[in-house]
Amino acid sequence: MNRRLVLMLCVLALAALPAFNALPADHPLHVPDFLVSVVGKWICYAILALAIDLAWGYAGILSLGHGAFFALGGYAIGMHLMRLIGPRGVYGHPVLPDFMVFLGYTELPWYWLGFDWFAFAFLMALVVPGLLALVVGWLAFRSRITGVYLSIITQAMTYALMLAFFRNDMGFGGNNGFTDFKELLGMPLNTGATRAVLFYASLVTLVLVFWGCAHLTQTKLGRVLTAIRDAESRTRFLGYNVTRHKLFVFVLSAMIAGLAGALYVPQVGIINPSEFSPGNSIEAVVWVAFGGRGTLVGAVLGAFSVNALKTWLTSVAPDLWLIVLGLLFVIVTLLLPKGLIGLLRRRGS
Amino acid sequence: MPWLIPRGLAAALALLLFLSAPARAQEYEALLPGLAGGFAQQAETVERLGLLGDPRAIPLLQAMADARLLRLADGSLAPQQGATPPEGATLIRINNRVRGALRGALGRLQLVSPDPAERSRAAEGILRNRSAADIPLIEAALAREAQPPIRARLELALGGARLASEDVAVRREGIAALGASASPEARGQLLAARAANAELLPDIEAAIAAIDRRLQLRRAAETVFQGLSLGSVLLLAALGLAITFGVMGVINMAHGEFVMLGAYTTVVVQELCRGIPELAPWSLPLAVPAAFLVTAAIGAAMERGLIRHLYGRPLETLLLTFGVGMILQQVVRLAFGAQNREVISPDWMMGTLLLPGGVAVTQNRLWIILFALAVLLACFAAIRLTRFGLEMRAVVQNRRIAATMGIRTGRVDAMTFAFGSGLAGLAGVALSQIDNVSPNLGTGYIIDSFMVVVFGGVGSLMGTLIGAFSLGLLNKVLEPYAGVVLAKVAVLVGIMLFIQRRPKGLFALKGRAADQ
Amino acid sequence: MREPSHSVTRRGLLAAPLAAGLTAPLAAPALGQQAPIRVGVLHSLSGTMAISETALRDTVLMMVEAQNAQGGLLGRRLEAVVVDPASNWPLFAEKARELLQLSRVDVTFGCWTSVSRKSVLPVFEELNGLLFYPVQYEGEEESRNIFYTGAAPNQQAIPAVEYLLGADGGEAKRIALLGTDYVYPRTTNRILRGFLNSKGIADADILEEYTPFGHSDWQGIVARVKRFAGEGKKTAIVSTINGDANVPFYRELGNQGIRAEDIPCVAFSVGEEELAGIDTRPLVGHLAAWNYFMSVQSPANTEFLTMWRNYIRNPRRVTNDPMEATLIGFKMWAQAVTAARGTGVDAVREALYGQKVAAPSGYEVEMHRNHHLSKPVMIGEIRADGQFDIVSRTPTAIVAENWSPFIPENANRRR
Amino acid sequence: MTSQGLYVDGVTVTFDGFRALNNLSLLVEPGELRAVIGPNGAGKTTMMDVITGKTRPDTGIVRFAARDLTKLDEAAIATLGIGRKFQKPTVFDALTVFENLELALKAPRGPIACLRWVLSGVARARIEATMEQIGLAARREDLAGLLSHGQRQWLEIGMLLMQEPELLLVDEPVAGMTDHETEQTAALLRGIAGTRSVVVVEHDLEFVRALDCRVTVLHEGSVLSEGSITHVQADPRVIEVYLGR
Repeated sequence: MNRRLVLMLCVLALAALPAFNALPADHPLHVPDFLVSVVGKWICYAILALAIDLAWGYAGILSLGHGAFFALGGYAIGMHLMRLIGPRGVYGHPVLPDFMVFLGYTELPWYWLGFDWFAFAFLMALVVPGLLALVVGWLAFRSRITGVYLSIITQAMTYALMLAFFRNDMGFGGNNGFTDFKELLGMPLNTGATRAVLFYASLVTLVLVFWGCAHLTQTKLGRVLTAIRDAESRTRFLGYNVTRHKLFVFVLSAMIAGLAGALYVPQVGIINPSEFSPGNSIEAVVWVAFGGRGTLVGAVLGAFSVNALKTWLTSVAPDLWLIVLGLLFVIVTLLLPKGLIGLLRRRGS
Repeated sequence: MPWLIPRGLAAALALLLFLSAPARAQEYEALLPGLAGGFAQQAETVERLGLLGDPRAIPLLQAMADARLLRLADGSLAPQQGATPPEGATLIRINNRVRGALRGALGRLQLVSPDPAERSRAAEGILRNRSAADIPLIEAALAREAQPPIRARLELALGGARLASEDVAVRREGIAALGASASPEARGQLLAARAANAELLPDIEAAIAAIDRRLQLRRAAETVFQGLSLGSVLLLAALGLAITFGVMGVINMAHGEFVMLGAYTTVVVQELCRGIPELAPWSLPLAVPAAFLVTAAIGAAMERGLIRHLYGRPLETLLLTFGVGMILQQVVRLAFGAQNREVISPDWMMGTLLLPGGVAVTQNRLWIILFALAVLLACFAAIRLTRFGLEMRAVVQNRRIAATMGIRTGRVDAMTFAFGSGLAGLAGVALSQIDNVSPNLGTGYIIDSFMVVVFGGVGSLMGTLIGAFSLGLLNKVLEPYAGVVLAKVAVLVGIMLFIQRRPKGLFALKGRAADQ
Repeated sequence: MREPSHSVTRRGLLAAPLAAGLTAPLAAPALGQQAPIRVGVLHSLSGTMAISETALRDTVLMMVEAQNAQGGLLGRRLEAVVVDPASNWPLFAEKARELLQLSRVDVTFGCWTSVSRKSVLPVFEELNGLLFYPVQYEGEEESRNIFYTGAAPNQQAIPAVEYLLGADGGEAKRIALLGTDYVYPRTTNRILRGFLNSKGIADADILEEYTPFGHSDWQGIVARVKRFAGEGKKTAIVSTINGDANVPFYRELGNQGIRAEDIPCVAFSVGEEELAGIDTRPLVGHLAAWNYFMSVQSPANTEFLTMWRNYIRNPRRVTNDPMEATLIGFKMWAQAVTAARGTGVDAVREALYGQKVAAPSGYEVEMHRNHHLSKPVMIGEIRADGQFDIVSRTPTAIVAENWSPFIPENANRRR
Repeated sequence: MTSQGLYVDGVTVTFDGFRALNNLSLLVEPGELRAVIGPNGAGKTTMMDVITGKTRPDTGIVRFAARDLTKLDEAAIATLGIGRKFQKPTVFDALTVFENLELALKAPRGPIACLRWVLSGVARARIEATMEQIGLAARREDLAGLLSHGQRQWLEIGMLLMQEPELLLVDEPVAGMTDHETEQTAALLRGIAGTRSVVVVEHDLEFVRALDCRVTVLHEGSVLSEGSITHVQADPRVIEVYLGR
């Protein structure tokens, strides 16, 4: 009740950011665009953290490849944004994006069809990560690959995807990926108003996903997942088809990650294969561990605090930030097994 | 410089062979200034000096090729003696064109040198001249040559020279000689000769086909070597993991950074040895124990200080070691700079070795394969034959019982982890010979190493061995068809599917013990 | 060993809102006449690109220090603001926005990879910032907010290949184009293919191979090039291999016995800095094409080298082309600010056009209205000591063609 | 054979050359209570593993309710009506007593069904009744991790009951229980048998005697002897195995 109040206040505080941004630049309460876009990015990261926490904190599936689902969601929207550039590209081709023009494509590859509709692209941002999770998850869970093995397999998955997407021949722009976006749903992307809209869209999504996850963990499914996390074999002898339950939550989690990626790309204005890099996925897991896994608030808190720290440190201590952040991870895993949230709760009680 | 005696002898021989008239001595003097001219003039002068056959040119041309030829203040030319050139002297610069001419000319001039290494180089040089003028020269050299590898090269050179002859019969002989080889250069020469030899076309085609048959076999052998080489790199990178992950169950994400530290230890040892001329050639062998000890010590410290507190929580260990990896990387970057560090390869590790059948293998990779196998054997020995190995196996199988029998399990844990880390350091020494020594060195290998361990079967050194080599081979066999990236992706997907069939890897422990 | 001007920067940013919390807005102090001029430095100090970019950070800091020693600009001190975008492309955009909006920098020196430049470009255009980009690149771009001080393809790639085809270069008849799979090699090789075709070299005599970033196992590809070269025509390699992958590539080249006399390899991304990590003895004679080499003999270069050695205090650290391009950019900007009597972006932009600098390369380079420099092209052969012997250079500086005539689509380009 | 009971015939299981089960055959009628005894390593637990699908036999037939169990996984076998209690009590420590029982309650097991699951009054009443039966009603909101060893055993038996299985496999149910609790457990199991089959694996011969049922003695993976407890105890082969050779 008290906690709910705190949460609502946090959401309100976040929601106020773009409003303060709209104030004149010399107003004492003015918030610079930078902060709005950076916090918008963190919100997307928080959604990704929720996705990871749902799979790891509740069902015990530690995926080190969630960055791949995030990136796939981003690529789906990125393709839509590329299609919207239309003839405004450098080469003025009516259909093909610039990178295809200079790579000598004569027509749009088949897998680009349909992406000129926002609804289709948005759907794909959910469906493609979901399908990948379904296939990989089915293969892994069916043969009872768990724990560390699963982590390594998912890491290999994102690594393989990174290598593949780096190839220019894939038709996804290779290393440069997609940039130079112009508009989304009729709004030009480089205005404060659009930034505010995207910010609110992300915030609303975060709240909805948070609420959905909170609800899910309260249902019997949530309890089954906890049971699987703690004693998988026992759950099986109770008659639960563990493979199916894990698959369900893994696919759901991948789709949430894809959603986060879809919101992220229009805000940062670029998507490229390095989003698939295994380091990114591990980092996202670290946010969750840092904030406190197994609690949704912890995941969100972790995503915000680690990224805020990173943004700050990369400017204040460009040479030392990796060391500081690394030390922090070591200390948290060693001394705060329940993460920041565990520390806060201990303080509170 | 031990120039004089053997070279003098060679010079005398050459003089006997080619110097027919004293007038040539004058021509020699007249040519010399051309060596200091523009590149085109230099190349022409070098060529003419080679044809002239005056042995006095040898030291000058050699110095020129080694970028040691000086033009002194008085305009005369002399090789540089000592570290710094004398006052007023300028170094004579050359380019590739001149360098090529130099090799050919030196080939002509040194073909009768008493030093086999020099003759071998000369044969290599004359091989590329492809001039009919060389035919008598090569024939004379062949007549007195006893060493088979040099003879083979000379025969090839003779074939090439004959191919350039005016006489059709001689050319036919040349084609036959080239066709008897398994040399890509000979094949190239034949291909190039097709246009000018319409009447000999059937001979040429037959010769090319014969070479192709031999080359095909050789190519297969080379692919196998490449696969083994990649496999040995994977093996080295994965062995440490096979210990820390396979035996102890610790996921060390900083494993790549230990490899990197091993490579940096190599750099440091090399720097230390640089001051001591007797040690300098041995810096790499010296780096092997040094890297092992350094990384093992850091590993032991990390185990005692951090990892020990997290046993039984593998996923937390993963995150912790990820943090440690970040720190190590940045500390090295601050201490050594972000730039690549140079590691000098000892001479015995450079160049190519020709195996029987003409299969060319690069020396450094051959050494790394041998090194990897030696490290693996040492691992087997350490685990099977030493007290430490026995205690380690005991602790792995049943910690409590081992403890009750008086084994200090904490110490064994530390030593096991140190051992695994030390192995990573050894991998670093080897990788410093083929890859960048930069703070990012380790990141490229971590995933591949995990895949090898998982594929081979956790906890089995044999599995790691087979896993590493089969992945290496598979990669190299697929590479020509699928390209580098897709081959790698295909192998990764293949492993994922394989793990699905055999979740415990190739060499899995079975039965009840495996369920825990 | 680390540079002193850093601490100033940190204090300035400690006051940034992030320290105070997420929502605290920044009350930006009004920049008075005495406030320092801020110079943003946007180079990766960690991650994969740190290897190349840290030296550029040092170069900018060196220039700032030197300018301050001369009394700053317009009577104002210069202050460098260093951030670490960590080789992460979205982070580049974020940091660019931070530099422009929070730190209010007047100019930024930064980026190495094309993708990082593409990532920050919209930010600089939206906020009307000023970026100097110091690395040779594929062209096909022109932003009014970016000044490109590195080479366009016609200032590096084409002269280098021309050299290979000429008598001094060995009259190559077949070309192997090896590159890392990203946009710079792809575009450059496309331009080169067009150029080679125009010189009568057929597609059958061109081999094009791409490898991923950081590729370390070159056995197969080098063997394939050897085979390609063994077809009876003089062959040369044109390498657009990037960064880390070069060391293992050159090692393999040396070990497989590919000598420069037989198959010369000319590289566009290998300079003194990259060679510092390689034992160059087996590589003598292989080539690189740049607009500057450390071995250039010129008064401006002597000054540059002295300044660099005094600053970095390590006699073994080298200079290279992107560092020279950074230096040129900085000098031009300083001249333009003086000419414009202010740091306003629009005024400085106008003042930059036509600015001339006596570059360390020994030539006078000029900023043109296409935002690119005219630059000399030099071909260097690798020496055993890791430096280059300059074997060919253009008589004058060449004007950049950032829109290559060898890319037919450029005809339809929107202007 | 019978269409409803458990039918095991000629089952062999080997681990790395070691024969854990050797041509084992067993028949349990519907409603029968059966005790299985045998020395360590006789194959008792492996037999349970084979029946519940944890281990696949190399050869042999395992059938229950006319279904071939060797083709099914653990979950499907459990859904078919075979419940298992482990030797070491395994309950879900992070869930409350009530939630543990709720999870075991016979109900649709799919993820969507679980997501939409609403506890009905009837189900709640059943859980309440079972909590009374196993004496844990007072601790309904406590986490199972906080229970004592005996309480965990009872909770697990409770969970087994919630599953409403046709066949119960019970592995050493009275380990760590007081005499009184042991008696109660025996009575409980006897009560359950009759409506469903129960197979009890046990060391404690007193307890087996209290069960008063047919006894199967396993040795080296196959059946050594079968019959009433008195019959079995008189069997010279059993005596030899138990008292040493």
